[in-house]
Amino acid sequence: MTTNTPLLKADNVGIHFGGLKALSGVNIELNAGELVGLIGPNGAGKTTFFNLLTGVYEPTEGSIVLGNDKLNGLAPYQITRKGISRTFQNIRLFGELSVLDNVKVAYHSLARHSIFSSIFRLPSHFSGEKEIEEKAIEFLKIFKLESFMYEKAKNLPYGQQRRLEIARALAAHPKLLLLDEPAAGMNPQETQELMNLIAFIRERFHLTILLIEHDMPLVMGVCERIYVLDHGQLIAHGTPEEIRNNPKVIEAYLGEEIS
Amino acid sequence: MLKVESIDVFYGNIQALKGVSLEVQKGEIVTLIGANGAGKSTLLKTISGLLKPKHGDILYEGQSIAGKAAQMIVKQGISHVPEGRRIFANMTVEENLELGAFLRKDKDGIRQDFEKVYHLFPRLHERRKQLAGTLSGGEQQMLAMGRALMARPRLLLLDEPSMGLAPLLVKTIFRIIEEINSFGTTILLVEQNAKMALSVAHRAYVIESGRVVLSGSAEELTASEQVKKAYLGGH
Amino acid sequence: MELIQQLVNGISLGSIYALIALGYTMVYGIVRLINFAHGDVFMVGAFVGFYAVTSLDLGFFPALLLAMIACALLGVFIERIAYKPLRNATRIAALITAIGVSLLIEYGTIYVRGAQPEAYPSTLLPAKSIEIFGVTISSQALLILCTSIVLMILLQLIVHKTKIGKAMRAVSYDAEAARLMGINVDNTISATFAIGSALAGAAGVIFGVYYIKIEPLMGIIPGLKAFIAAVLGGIGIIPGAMVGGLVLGVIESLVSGLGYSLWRDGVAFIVLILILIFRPSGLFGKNVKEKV
Amino acid sequence: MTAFKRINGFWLSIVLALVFFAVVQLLISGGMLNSFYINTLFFMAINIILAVSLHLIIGITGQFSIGHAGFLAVGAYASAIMTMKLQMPFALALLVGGVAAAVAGLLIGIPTLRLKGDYLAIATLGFGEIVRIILLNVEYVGGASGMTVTHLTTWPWVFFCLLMTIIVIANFTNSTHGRACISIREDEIAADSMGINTTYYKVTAFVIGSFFAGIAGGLYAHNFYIIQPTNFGFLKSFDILIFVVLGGLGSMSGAVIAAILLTVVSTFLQDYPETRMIIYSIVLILVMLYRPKGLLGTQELTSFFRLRRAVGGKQNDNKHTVA
Repeated sequence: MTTNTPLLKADNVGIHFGGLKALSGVNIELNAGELVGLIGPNGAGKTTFFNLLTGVYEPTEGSIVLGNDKLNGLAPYQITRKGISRTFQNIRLFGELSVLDNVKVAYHSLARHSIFSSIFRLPSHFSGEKEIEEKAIEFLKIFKLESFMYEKAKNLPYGQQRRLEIARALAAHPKLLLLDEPAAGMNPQETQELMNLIAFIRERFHLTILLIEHDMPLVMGVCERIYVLDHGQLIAHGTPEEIRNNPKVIEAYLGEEIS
Repeated sequence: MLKVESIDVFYGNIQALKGVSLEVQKGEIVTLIGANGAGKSTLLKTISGLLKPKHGDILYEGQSIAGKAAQMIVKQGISHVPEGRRIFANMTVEENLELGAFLRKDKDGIRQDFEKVYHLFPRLHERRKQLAGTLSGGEQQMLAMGRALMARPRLLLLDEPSMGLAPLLVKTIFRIIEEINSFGTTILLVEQNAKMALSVAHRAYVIESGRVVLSGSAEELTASEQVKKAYLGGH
Repeated sequence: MELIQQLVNGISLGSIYALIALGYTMVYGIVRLINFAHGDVFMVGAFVGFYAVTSLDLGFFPALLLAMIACALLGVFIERIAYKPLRNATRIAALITAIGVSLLIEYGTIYVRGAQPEAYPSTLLPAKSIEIFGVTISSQALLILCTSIVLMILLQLIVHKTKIGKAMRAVSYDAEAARLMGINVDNTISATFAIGSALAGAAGVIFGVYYIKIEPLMGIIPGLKAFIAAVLGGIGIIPGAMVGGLVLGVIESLVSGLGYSLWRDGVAFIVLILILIFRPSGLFGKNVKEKV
Repeated sequence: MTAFKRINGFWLSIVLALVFFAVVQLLISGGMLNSFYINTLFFMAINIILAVSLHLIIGITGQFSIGHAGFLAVGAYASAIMTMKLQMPFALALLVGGVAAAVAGLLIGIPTLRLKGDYLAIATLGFGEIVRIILLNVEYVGGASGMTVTHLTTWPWVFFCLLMTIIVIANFTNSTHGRACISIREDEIAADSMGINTTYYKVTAFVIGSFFAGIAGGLYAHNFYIIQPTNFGFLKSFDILIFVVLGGLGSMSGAVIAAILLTVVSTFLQDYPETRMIIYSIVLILVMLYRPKGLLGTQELTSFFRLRRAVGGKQNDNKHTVA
């Protein structure tokens, strides 16, 4: 499964806001095709790490490399085009846009027709738009969202919104998909469906996935490897079994007893 | 003293609490443990009036307080130390404590309580003229607790007092929680740090995705495998 | 000497800006709303003062007090009717409502009393001039400056020493935590509007005494300038508004002094745009990043 | 749904528009419309151009600009200089007016569009005021007394510009580029993370909007005999803003309808300017309190017809072609 060069290499990455160190010395390597979990107590810096990977923040130390490209200092949209896309902890869909249009936005970077050709409705506009539409509909079918196609995204039920957000992220053709608490707010049945979905998209798109999740059964059940963050630092790394029995992790989660 | 009767709470469309019931007896420390996002903070916020339950009722000393304005609930003797401390960083330690006593008019009582809080947290006395934002994490937690005590609550709601603190400080904080309780203040404690919480509590509830899944005495739950499972998802 | 003269003029003008800017900054600090109508509250204050002096034969200080009270009530009224229902609405909706309220006050005033300007009686304050090192300072200017300074000190005392002031600071820092202290957030917000509007009312009377001519649209430009002053000092920060007001007043006077008085307004807006681009948090503010 | 049908719908709208144009032209040349009606019609068209151009910036891209009169002024003065000082033809003057405003839009857009919400609003307001003050102080364009301008604006020009504005902005909106702009309005961070170059699209929308405001400025200037800086104060900006807000942020047809209605209302209240402003402001406040999304929200008029057609089979595709 593993190849010689990792797909993503975060080398000694850290960031501080003012005097506050939010993350420091984080080393994470992801190999192509892996599904890896990132866990840790509240405020450990997990989402901050995602924000560093996607260019929302720029790391103040260390480097992030995807394939052969260094990502430090790139704008979020450039990083997306290099092959990282994400979902958000609190769903961020384009609420007033239809489900179909949400996915079409993700296909935007594939569009080759210019603003000029759209304004004057040149043939390249029609062929370009048609291609995007066909691809987007195709995509929605894969995710069984085609029956909601013309519905506004904000009107979807919660579980479907999560599904759509994942679909939209995948439509941007990532090599690496970052999922930030996809199971938050879901009931056990929805969570089960989500797990199936994750397994399915991995298979289908040959993806590498990094998953932040609080739902431990989910993380332990699907991830091959797990990184644990606490207080902005990596405290452990290993298979689910190793993590479950790692005293440092147990301490971070369960705390220490009063002696 | 406090009785929560099958409340449902929603954030927009998402149901955060599903028919949660629990009881706190006078003089107890009751702890509520569970993983992140299980609904613990939501429950405290609902009790203190920051959120309104859609169904169900909350009785405090026999009276319904569900859906009342937060300031009314503070007045009735419930103080809430929120998650993340939420101190007023742009004000001095002393001003923060004064705000804790915002609704009180008894000047002498307030002065006594200042003494009490400073006695409980000598650090705060040393730094009373300092801006709260310049305190360390542990001191901020102390300030948040001291501020809540200034309202002279009969019931104190504590949300994750150990969050982000070094182990040594956590111990101090928990020792102080026991001390506060020994003066007669009833405490409802929300914690991720389950072992620590169980070591000071009389009784405990385990909450999982918005539902109470387990309850019992602290000893029972300490021995329970289910608690560990709730956190780490073992089989 | 000319320079110092301009400096003195600038400080007088700046203290008026500062008084208005305080209201902007306090309201913004507590409800994150640019209260566009604030400049019009200033105008109403000028008119209340004018009628108090001419119709009721009141002296300067009683007129000042009356204008402050009237404006405080107006401010609370505006907040309860127009802004409170929008507290959870989008920022754009709130901003547009504020623009609407502003227009309504301006043209409502014209509708009621006509658009014609009025002149403050020049006899309201003793008109003597003091000469210090060749700089002429009218006793009016001095009194006005003193009044402004006293009001600002008073405000500092209210904000730092009284219960309501502490509540205001608490709510503007963290409204939810303030509720947990038992603070009634709605009342605190109303109090903020009342105090801010009272200061604008005082500024209106002072403006009338100093610049004589008042008219229903007089609030627009000083209102915008005061807003610039608030942004300059770092919006939401009370000492920032004071400093911002004074700095802006001095800059404008210097520009006029250099013979570019027609560009005065332009300079203020250029200051605004430069500040927004290079230091949007203002001279005294801290940068905050949006949470993702 | 197919491209063919869309092209068809497009041509149908064009034909309808041309018929309307011809009818009005006949009425005018036949002397059946008096100058009051003609003038109102011109105003209406100019206001629609302004409303639609600002709609692209605020309604579609979500960038809260309240200094639109600044671009109107740039266009008005640039085109007036072309015709009056340089004796250029009107067509070129209009184009130069548009381009000058677009350049101004680019210059002001690049630095300020990094700002968000209120801050952007205030910066654009400041920009509008700066333009006015500059005009006030430049002797070449007459300072406070303004510039005299020949009356050159005619119905064909007005109509042609209006049609162009609507076609260009509607076509832009209904493309992947327009969707990119809407995604910025809906959630800038998510748009960014979907690979949208948000800065580029914000500036582009701003420049296109400014361009048409500049065109409107050219028409506006040559519809009068004189233009003065006072015509372009921020009350003018608010007027335009009100069209967009009342119509529904995000709805082009809403902006058009609001511009038509309010032009009629202001024409009738021409002699009672205070009453007009009072009505405006009360309506504005009430709409924000009770219908914050405006008349049509983000819906288009066409989508209502489509909904009706969709009953019993085909889904409404929510597309707004030129109507």
